[in-house]
Amino acid sequence: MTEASNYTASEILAILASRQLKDGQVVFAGVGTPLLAATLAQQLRCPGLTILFEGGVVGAFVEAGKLPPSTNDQRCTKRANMVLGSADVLLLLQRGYVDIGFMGGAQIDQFGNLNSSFIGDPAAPKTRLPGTGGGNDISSLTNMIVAMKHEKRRFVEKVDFITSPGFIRGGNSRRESGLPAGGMFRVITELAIFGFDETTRRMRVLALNPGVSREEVQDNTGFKLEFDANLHVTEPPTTRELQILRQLDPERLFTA
Amino acid sequence: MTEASNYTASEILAILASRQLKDGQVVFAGVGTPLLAATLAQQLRCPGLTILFEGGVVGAFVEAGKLPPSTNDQRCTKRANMVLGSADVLLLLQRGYVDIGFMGGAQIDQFGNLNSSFIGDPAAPKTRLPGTGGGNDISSLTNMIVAMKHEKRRFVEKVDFITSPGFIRGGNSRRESGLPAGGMFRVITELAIFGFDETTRRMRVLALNPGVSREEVQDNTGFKLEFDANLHVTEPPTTRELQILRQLDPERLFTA
Amino acid sequence: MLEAQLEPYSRLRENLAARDRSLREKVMSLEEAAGLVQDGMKVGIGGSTMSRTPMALIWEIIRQRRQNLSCSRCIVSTDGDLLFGSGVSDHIITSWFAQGILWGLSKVMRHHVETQGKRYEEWSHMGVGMRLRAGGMGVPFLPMRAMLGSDVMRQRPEAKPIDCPFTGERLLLVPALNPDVALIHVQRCDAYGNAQIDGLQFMDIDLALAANKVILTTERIVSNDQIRRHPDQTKIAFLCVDAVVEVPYGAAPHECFGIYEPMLKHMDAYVKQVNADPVKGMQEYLEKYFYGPKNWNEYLELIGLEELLEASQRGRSIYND
Amino acid sequence: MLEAQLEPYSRLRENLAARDRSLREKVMSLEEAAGLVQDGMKVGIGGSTMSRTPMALIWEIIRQRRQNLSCSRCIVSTDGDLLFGSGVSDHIITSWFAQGILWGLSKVMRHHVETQGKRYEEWSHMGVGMRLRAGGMGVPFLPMRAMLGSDVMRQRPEAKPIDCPFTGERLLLVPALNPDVALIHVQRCDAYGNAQIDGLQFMDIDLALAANKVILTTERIVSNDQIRRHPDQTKIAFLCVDAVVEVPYGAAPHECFGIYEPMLKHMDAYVKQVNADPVKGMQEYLEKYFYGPKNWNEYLELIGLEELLEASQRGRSIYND
Repeated sequence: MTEASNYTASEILAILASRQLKDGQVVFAGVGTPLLAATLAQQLRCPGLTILFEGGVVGAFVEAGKLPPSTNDQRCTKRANMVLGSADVLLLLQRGYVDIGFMGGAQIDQFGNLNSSFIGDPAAPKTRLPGTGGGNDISSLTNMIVAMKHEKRRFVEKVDFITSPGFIRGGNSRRESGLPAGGMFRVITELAIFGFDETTRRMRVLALNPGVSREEVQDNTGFKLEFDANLHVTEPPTTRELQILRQLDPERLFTA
Repeated sequence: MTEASNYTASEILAILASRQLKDGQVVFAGVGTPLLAATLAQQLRCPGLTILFEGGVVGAFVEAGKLPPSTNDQRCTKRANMVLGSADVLLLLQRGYVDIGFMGGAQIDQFGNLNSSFIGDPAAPKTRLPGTGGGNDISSLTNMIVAMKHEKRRFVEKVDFITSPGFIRGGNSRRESGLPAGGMFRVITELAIFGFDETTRRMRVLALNPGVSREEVQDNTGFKLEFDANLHVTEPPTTRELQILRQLDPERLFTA
Repeated sequence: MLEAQLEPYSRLRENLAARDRSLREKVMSLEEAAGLVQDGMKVGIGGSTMSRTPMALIWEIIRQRRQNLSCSRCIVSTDGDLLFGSGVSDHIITSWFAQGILWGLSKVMRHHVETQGKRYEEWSHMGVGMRLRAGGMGVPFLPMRAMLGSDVMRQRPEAKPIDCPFTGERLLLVPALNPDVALIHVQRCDAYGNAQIDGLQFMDIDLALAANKVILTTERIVSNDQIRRHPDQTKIAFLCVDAVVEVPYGAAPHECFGIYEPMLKHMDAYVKQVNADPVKGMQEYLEKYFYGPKNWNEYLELIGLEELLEASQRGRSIYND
Repeated sequence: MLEAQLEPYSRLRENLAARDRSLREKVMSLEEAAGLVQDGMKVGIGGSTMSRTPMALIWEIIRQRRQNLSCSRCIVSTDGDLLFGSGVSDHIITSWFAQGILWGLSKVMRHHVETQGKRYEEWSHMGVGMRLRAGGMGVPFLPMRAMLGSDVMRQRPEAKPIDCPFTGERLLLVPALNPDVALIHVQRCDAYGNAQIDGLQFMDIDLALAANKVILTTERIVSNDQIRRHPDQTKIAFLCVDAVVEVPYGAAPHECFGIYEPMLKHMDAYVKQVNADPVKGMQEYLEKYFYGPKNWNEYLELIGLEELLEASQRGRSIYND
């Protein structure tokens, strides 16, 4: 594989996120980077990847250059295997048909809880964000991969509001809250790849992106990070990955 | 209208039952006499009668000479307005979309409870009958018309087993059992038409079929009957009713 | 709050018993149909995000200056902006509320929620779905396994966490949602209201069953014969429907599966204008596109023939091989 | 009994996680597919009464002399006779059990239930439906408003009447039914198991979602391309399906919507024979039609070409104007 040298932060985010998926998995993907990354994986390495969308799509094959503006648009359904009601596609998560939920995030904390509802006090918010959509359902019911921008204000010790539950307060608190299945699996940013400690359920750095230092990751994070004993550096994007990604999103809707 | 003079017990049963329906009603009909009677009403007097079948049919128009062998056969769907899942058509009853449930019966008691499950002690039955089908659901959730053969062993003081609830033990016992809606409205037999007392909820004779005496009805009934103060004699079948009925069932599947 | 939300079964049954559910023609004008929506009603909106939004009905309701509507929809897009911005609604129940992923946050929603005291009542997407499904089934609640442990649940005392009486597992019971009236846009239906829906159905089938009244707009009215040739393609039964209005491009500038995609030029311009000034920008938009036109076709003319044709070309392409 | 019926959520999830849900070909022979059904399993049967009965699978399971199957189906017809009469099943969960309305009581069912200790476990039709729907939704129960007050409920301690925590109304909670394996016959599907179902769906969609394994028989296998041209016509998704078998006339002598109606001459003769002597009549029927033939086509030959053609003519007539 030839290494690519020129890529945007959004591009490496999409490429590294796509590498987390395995052929044969069933993936519930949100719009934007997750949809793009899942489609990239499907075209590049995982022909048997099953992609589900919240609008009610099972087994999607999104066309290059025709990215849907949301997962509720007809473009999501072109040459899909099945279209069904949107409550019903969410029930597939509840029944257990889905291996991975794959979402973006606005704000995350050390236990992988996501906030997309309120900045500031929810009773008198500084900013009312758009809300959960299917995010709460997906993160409650399956294993999660989150792809998001890495900024200090987005990586906080405790989110202002738990919209989509990660490990809640760590330890067994997720299970004790009535969520016996799933949980945060990976967080991918333009700086690093994160997992979660098996016991404490705190976020830890598994790998650094090419050219990124431990300090840079910590400086951009609002809580104290742990680094995995086997910390390594991720392989950079290949020219092939970048080429297909750019074919998928020629208008740079999601990779500007 | 010309009065017909020659008809079988099944025929007068179907004709009198069909007269109970009103144009514009939504009727959930069982196979056999109910299906036949509802279709007769639809063709004769009630073009806007909506017929539902347990197999999942909404707005059925059964073809003359092509009676379905059950309400789960494709014939029920020919030129229907909608076909849906069978749990979903039953849920229309629960939601309240249906005015009348229209069934046959094997055994009925003074409170209009129907038994189609066991003859004798249910723990060691003399006869295991076919069971409820949708009968329990229909009679639990809407107003009922029952068309059945009049025999002493079928009209009993207390059914061996309540498969499809009428007024349970009379009075308010139906409502107190958790069934606030519906209840037994009419019972039609080849001898008479029955209603139920508003307070006691006991069966009473509203009208005698042509040529039938009070004594004949009482003699064929296993409990003491009350007769309505306005007891009258039903108009006999007309030649027109009989003609259309015979066109519907030329093979005498249900009117032998 | 709970009592306002959950209709007792007896009232649901009475409402239904009083509706004329017979097989009858119910075609009327957009004005008449919108007139069925009364001040203060609970209004359920079909489609999702920018898809099959019953925009013509919303447009006419706003023109008729309805007030205090409590609206619900699985995912809200610019329809929510317009309902808040025009003053017809002060309460929206949904799982997601912005103009669309492409444009970030809605300044209109933010303005009305952060400073004007309007309520955006947030449930998870499945939460909205299970509430409508319960409403359509005629039961007061359904159990689900999401929202638990989150602040979304903590903000919703209307939902009850329980220990399952069978398994002891933690479950969330969400209350039925039975809108007073549902607004649904479909590709085709007959004069009685038997509707076919192509492609994504979203929660429209549950919504139609749950509501106490249903208004359909449709791209075209077809014969009952055509419907009855394929009864397994009927998605909404005539007996749930109270009004039918034929409105071509009735979801514009949003999409209608297989007929037109979203009109993104119009949407882009809209978002730029209202996010620049959620009050004045919105007022000007409403004057020009909502209050100004004499009828729906004049509104479509303002969007422009070129954009309509281009959106239609993209819309039909879903059926290209 | 309760524990045997209700699978804990953790086990449901484990079962699903272990299934290969990827987009892969899963076409196999009738023999192989029936081999997935093991002694003692809970078997969910698709279709209803005499319609879309997965008869070829039942035929092969009986030939393979499986034992102690616990079978469930919304309404049971001659399939139930054969499952009891052949000895493969000793427990049938359903709402109605005879050969068909046309023939009155089933002497076979009566014999096995009244004198042989086999169990016919009766639920209301909606009760069966809600149990499968709960199973398909991944919740341990659903609430309903029927069965209350009846002896059908009194015989089913597995269901729990409750006072609604929202309204105080009386409701019945019915436990989820998650069969170990579902047998479903469809008009067409692709090699991955994406299935289209024409006409009456019965409870097959819930059943496919509820079961821990799904075997499809199909009148014909079509390309994945054909399926993907109309994804909104897919009723069962490939990811629920574990085996696909092409078996023309796979529901014979019952009906398959739009393809053939029931083969009533064969059915009449069958009913006469087994009701005359539920033991010997059934044994002779099984010998001749089930154990005797070398393969399914030989069974069809015994039914006879004339009856197949005549049933097909009636079957297709549903599409005539």
